[in-house]
Amino acid sequence: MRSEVREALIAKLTALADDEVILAHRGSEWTGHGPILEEDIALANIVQDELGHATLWYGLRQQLDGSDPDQLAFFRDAYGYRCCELVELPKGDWAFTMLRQYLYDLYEALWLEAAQHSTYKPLAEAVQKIMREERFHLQHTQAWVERLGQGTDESNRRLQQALDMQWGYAQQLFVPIPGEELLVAEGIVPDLLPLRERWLEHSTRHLQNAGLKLPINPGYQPTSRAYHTEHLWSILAEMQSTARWDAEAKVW
Amino acid sequence: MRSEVREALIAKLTALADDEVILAHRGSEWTGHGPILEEDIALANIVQDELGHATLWYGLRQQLDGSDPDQLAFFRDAYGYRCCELVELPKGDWAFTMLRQYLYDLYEALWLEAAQHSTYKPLAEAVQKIMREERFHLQHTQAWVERLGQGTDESNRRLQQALDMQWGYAQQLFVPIPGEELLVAEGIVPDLLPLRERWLEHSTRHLQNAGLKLPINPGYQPTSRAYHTEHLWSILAEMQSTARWDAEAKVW
Amino acid sequence: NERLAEFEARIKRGEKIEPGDWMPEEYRRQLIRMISQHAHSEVVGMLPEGAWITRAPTLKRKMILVAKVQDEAGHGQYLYHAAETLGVSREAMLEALLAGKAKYSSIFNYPTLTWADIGTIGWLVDGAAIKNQTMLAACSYGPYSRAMVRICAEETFHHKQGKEMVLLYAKGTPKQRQMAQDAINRWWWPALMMMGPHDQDSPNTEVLVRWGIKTKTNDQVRQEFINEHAPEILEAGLTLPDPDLRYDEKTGNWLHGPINWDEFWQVVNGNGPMNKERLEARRRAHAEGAWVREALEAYAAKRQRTAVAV
Amino acid sequence: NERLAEFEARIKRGEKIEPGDWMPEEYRRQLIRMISQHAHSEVVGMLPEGAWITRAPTLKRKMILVAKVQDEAGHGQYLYHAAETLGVSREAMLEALLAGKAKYSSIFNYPTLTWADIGTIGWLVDGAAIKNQTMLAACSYGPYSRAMVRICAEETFHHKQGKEMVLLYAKGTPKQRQMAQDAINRWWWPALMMMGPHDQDSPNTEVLVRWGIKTKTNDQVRQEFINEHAPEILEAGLTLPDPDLRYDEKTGNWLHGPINWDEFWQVVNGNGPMNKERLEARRRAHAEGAWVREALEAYAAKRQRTAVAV
Repeated sequence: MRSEVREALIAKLTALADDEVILAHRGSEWTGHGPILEEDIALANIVQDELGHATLWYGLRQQLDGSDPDQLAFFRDAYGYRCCELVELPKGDWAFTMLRQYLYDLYEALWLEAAQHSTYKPLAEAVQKIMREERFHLQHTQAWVERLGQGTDESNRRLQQALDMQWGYAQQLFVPIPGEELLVAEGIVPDLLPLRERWLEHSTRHLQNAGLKLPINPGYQPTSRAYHTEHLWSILAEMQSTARWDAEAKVW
Repeated sequence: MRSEVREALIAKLTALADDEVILAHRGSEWTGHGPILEEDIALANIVQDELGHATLWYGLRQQLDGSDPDQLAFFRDAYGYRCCELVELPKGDWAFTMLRQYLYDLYEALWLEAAQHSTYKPLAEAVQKIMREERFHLQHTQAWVERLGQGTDESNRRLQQALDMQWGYAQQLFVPIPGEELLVAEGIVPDLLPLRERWLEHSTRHLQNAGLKLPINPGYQPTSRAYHTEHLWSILAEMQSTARWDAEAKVW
Repeated sequence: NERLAEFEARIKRGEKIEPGDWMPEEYRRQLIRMISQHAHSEVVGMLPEGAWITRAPTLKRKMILVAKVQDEAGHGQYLYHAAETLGVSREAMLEALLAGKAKYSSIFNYPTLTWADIGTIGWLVDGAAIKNQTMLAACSYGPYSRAMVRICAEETFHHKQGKEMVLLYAKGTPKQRQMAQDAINRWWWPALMMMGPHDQDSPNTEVLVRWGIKTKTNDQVRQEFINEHAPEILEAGLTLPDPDLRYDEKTGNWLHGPINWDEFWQVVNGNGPMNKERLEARRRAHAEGAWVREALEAYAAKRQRTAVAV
Repeated sequence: NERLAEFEARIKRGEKIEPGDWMPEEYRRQLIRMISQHAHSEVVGMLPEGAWITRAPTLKRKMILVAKVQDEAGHGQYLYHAAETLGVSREAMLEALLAGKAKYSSIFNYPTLTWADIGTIGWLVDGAAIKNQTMLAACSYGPYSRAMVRICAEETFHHKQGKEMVLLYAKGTPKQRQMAQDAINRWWWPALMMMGPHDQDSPNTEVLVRWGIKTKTNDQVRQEFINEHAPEILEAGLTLPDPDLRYDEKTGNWLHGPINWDEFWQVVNGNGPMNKERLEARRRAHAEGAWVREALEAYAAKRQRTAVAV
């Protein structure tokens, strides 16, 4: 692999993993506080899968540059993280959580579907492993969007409010990272542009069916993963507090 | 000063300072989110004074053992902190915040009044400096307790709920630290027992006048400052995140 | 009473009582009390551990902890189902919990102060729970017995993971060792109290044993727990906060010093460090989830109307 | 129009217009717009900085930051008072803000990502504000002019503190330098945009200058700001994110490259990084404070009744 391609792949894997780590963090803030016991279980499932995906992506990066996944997750600061801003937003209410999860899951499911044909074998294999999980997540969160959108006026209002807030942020999922065009050219990762069209089509239809108002003025649309929201610093302070408390520790 | 007395005094000053640092932290979480602009200003005043007091107490400790106040505040972990649990409880709503501040201010005002006769001159002088401030705080939070208690059913209910939660925790303010009896014997700090009686008398009268129900089953009453609530770890993770981000930094 | 005699005979023969079967009201009452308490314990028990998911020090530990807390939610589910077979609804049980009328295991009224508490809870608290649950797996009420078998299998896994963590930290860095020791110090006595009062102070035990709900007494279960855990902890190079603890050659038992029952009753009666916060957290979750549950109902009703119309 | 002529003559003579005096409706309208925007900016401006109080790295910095944010709240207060002298209530102004109808300075729609942002905001944002406010201190409306004099004195203090911080970090550890440079990179252009569009794109300027509300144009104020800050930043060993920036010997001005006005208008029109969050934060604070304000009113009403009864 040419070194520019390798660098770009490392960066892409990091971005994929970072998204999952931070989204899992937000999801795990619900543990024990969900609206129904069954949903504590379902969300815990999703969180575990996301952590599993992060481990896979970091693991693929490790094969390329030997970096340790836990070092990446627990000893990088906000300057180093490459998550998108959508996943950093505070957990909000249940509508906010389910909608974000839905918008993200739809993107991930489409991305994985396209990425299973990756010319980079380790990536294609990893995708095979997790595609089914992602389809389950999507089913679950898609159903929630419908239920809340068509439930009561209150639940519809909350979901619409969440959508108004998140729509612009969600567009960042389709902003390529610097050098991504190299990976696309080599068939290593799918082109985000056609995925975006499919995502827009699916999500718009589903959201409208659920009784939500679209199109939405997206407002702010983040364009670089080098920038973050005001929340990331505090997320990392909390998330990394145990690991950093005893940096001498070799194993945990 | 005998070394046991010196040790006890160091511990006492640390406890005094730690209370102020953590309470100031909780207070500062309101910045920009208060119910009225005027109260953002008033609470900012209180927070500044508390930070000032903390600096004074740590400063007195520094005279005794040379320890750096910022090291104590920003590089000690939950094992080392000696704040009481009351100040660690999450900020809650405005009733919770004002009530905690009132219960604490009343204790502090009484303590300072008694401590102005300390036989340890640096302490007596420090007390002189801050007594007036504390009287202002007390006036302010006392007035809020009355307004909320006598305001609407809703505000009374919230204040009562806060009281039910805090009453037991507040009792810890009057639990002497190990070795405190030595300091009392030497006239360095006031005996907490008679202060507690006055505090109970004042607070009970004022709270009842405000329309609150007392006595209250105190529930859990923390007895040792070596133990904390589940919140302290996260408070410190957040509070110390910048200082610890670059531990090489000599000045900030 | 013929039916009672037949009922007690069935239990004596080792038969399981099943939901449709006749049973004395007191048997039903005791079971509902125990199973719902047990279910509530699983649900409230999610809180102290759940709080550390966001702070777990590695990705693997984080995943393990999420899975563990998820298992607890699952246990809550089975147990509510088991209790429902006795004619009480989950809503009624939850209401009793939120109203502060139903109990849950007092152990969850202690705070989790550091990451090592997670390992320690797995080792000691789940360890104590397993002793109790293994005993209950033999209980005479079929649905409870089967729930216990399933739960025990998972708890055994948690117990192993917790033990592994604490042993790792016990031979880790000085800070890790300090963290582990501190956690053991704080959780040891509460773990011993989990089995409940001494036999002579446990008025329910006799009838529970007679009806095969319990097959061992509190003190028996407690002794089993100590015999297993005390030597392992000491062998790991950690100490236990009981100066009177000693091995008794004659009986082969590890004998403990006096338990602070005053603390136990304080916590049982609502005055433990976290009683208020735990209940408050459950109440908040319930209140904040109300609009979600309403939306679900409204949605289901609409779907039904549509289905009927079609 | 005789009154208008007399009004304009007064302004020409350098007299201040005071609340009771006659003034053209447009003068009143422009002032209300400007002063309320200014007041809202102070109030919204508390949020980006306030978020770092809990994370300040020393006790002293924490105190300084609390004091600074408190000053901003105070400025909001004076300014609402000044606007009220023109016949608009604070409630109406706040309502307009929360409804998304009133503007506030776009600079507060950028996030504060690290601690160095605090120093940088003090140096650049307050620096830019001071240039503007010093100009406004000479404005023809008495209450606004006096508020500006008072505010400027405090802002100057904040400006000095901010500069001191950034200079300290610029010669600090590598991480501190990185933090400072990153903050300068992010805040430089938004600070330049604070003075508003170029003169030719600023339709209000002409009338505002004629009526002595503004005494300088946007570009003039911007140039003053750059002339002061650019050399100081460069001298500190930091760079500026403007490859075209250069000193012009002839005019003695530091000339800047093209400003991204598209970004400016995006942010003004609600599409900046923090527009939604800022407004949401204000709305939440207002909504969550509603019961407090109701309690205050109820209490005051009760007291009044009691006073009357006595």
